[in-house]
Amino acid sequence: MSDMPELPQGAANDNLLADPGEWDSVAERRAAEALIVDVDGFEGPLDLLLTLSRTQKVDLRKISVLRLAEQYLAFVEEARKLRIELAADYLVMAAWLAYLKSRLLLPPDPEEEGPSGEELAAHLAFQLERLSAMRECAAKLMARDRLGRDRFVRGIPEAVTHARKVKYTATLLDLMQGYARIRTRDDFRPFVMDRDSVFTMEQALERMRGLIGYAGEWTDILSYLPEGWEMDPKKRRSATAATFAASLELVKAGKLVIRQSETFAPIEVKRRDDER
Amino acid sequence: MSAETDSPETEAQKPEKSLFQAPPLAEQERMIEALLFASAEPVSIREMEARLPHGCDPAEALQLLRRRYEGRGVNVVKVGDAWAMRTSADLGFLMSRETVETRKLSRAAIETLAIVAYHQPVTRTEIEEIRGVSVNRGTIDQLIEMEWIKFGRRKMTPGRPVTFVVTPAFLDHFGLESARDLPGVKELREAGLLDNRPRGLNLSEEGAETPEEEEGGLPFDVDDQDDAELFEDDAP
Amino acid sequence: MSAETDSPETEAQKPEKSLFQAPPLAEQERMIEALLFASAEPVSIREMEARLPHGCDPAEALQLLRRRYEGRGVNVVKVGDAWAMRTSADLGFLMSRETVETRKLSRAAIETLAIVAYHQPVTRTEIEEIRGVSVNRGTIDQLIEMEWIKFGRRKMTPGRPVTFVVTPAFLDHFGLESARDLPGVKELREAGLLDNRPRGLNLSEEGAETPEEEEGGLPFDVDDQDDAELFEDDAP
Repeated sequence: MSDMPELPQGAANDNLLADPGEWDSVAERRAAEALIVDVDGFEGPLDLLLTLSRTQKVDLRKISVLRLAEQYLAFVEEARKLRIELAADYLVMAAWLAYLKSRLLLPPDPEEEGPSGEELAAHLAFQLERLSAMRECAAKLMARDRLGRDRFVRGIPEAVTHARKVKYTATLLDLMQGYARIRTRDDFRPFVMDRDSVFTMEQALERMRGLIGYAGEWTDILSYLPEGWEMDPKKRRSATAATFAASLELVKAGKLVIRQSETFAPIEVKRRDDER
Repeated sequence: MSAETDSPETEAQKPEKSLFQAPPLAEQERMIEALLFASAEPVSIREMEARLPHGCDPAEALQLLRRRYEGRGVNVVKVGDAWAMRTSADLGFLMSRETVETRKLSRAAIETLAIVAYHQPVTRTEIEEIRGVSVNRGTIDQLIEMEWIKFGRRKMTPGRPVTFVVTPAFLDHFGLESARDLPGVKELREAGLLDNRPRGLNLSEEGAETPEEEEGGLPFDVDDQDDAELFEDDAP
Repeated sequence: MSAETDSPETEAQKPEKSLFQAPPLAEQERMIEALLFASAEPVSIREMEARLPHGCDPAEALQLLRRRYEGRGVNVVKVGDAWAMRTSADLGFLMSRETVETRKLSRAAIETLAIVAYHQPVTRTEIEEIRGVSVNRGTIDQLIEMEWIKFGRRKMTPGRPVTFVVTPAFLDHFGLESARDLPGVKELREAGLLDNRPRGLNLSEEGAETPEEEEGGLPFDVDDQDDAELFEDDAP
């Protein structure tokens, strides 16, 4: 309840503005001005309308929207006289209420579409009632027994400790396979490594086909070994064998001639020139 | 909250005692008593289930416990889907030392809060329509920061505006089991005051919901397009 | 259990009423209950006196309260010379949420464990030689922590390195009478348990070992003669 601020000012003006024509007494006049000067205290035109509507002292459902419109317009007129600048939305509302007033006073135009003046008025009354209801609700809400004021939480909460335990597990099968993997690794590794150091005959053929065109002179086949394969013994062995085999293939195909002067002497190849 | 099962091989194991049989109801009641007592925050049934031995029925034990604490200095209260223990409101005067000074809320904030509570899920435009003024960004922020309101689901209307709803912390703070228990909510609904327009009055097409669509609209529509944009990215 | 004669007059006793007359004892008990619940610290009798309406007898009401909570999930306990409410000690397990995850042992750990099992007692250097990669300190620690391996006797070789052996818990877990029951490589092969894929293809499988370790590894040519030599005298 204490959190609900009172309605701004206006309370004193209850009777005022009821009929602008009757603003005679200085006191009333002053009060009316107070309402205007405090216009900042209103939460917009609807709030002002709600305050004005209270002057009718009737249930909001029975309010005379026409009269309310007149009250509002009088208020704006008064503000203008006092050279008080009203925010745009107050003026927009004034324009709309002037329109509503004319709709309410003039006989309905059957040609015109959209809601009738009565419907618009009913909607405005509904909005005022709804806003008023929400205000009451807000006050009721704030007046409830509130946590930290009327009701209290546990003063020494005990935190839930969250322990996560990881349990590792393995089966005998995992163990044995793991061991087998290690112990048999050597059986397979040479094979794996051979793959790395094998120069196939296909590779050698490919390489020599590209090079034999230049082999006009006798050349040691070792010079055809791929780069980087001469140093590592395993690789050199494989590359030599592959190159030799490829040379024989090329001789067979009639592309090369091959010779070896004696056992273990360098094997030499040369392009086969038909015009030889 | 519940970080038990994060990987397929992971299995959460409950205390062994309970693997085969749930403890007796009286014992379950004790356990829930301890759980609720220890926590400053409301504890959901789901969390109780996770923490209690397998096979427990928190709902039943809770009813026992609630009855046990009726009229006591501390009560068992329901907050949304969760439960908590709170001191009895009539003893608040004893707790001057524990009193928490809540930030004084502006009138706009209080009204906005009430509108969110009574009209939820509600868009910002709807709040503005009800109050007849534009809602200050700071007002919403403040309420969100206090954890009294939060973003709800988007409305299925053009622009898919975000909505606001009240939080469990709101319910807890105001001692409400649910938003249905808001004071006077039933009367308001019956009176049609939670509707968008007066009953039996059809200002525009049927089912039009947001004020933007209202053709004979009243001049309170504060420019809304911006809002939709503003909040678009803030949704969680 | 729930048929206690607890609720006294539940009507709220406002402080004003009690200016001249202390509230009934049952009401005092409620007050102390709320105080102890909400207070952030244990509350002394003296403080209770100060906070309760004039004329109250906290000591007596406290005894009532204490008795009321006997055997409950929450108890009234003395802390120094002040009083507090605490969850019952036997329900402590509710306050710690323990989740147990079961995870498969890493490949590195399994291999290390296997080497220890087949070659025990074995030094770390020997494990590394057999695995062909350096052994992470964490792997050994993990296996020790799991109580599957433990330190054995020191080797009578230069530097007197420590050795590792498997534990009874290991034998228990794997259902072995002794480590000697483990099948040999030949038997494994006959049983079709050998993984015949080249090792290189397996590497990515379980993310067992970091590549750096593999690369920085030892040469792979440890053969069985060495083992025989090394292990000769140390068989358990």
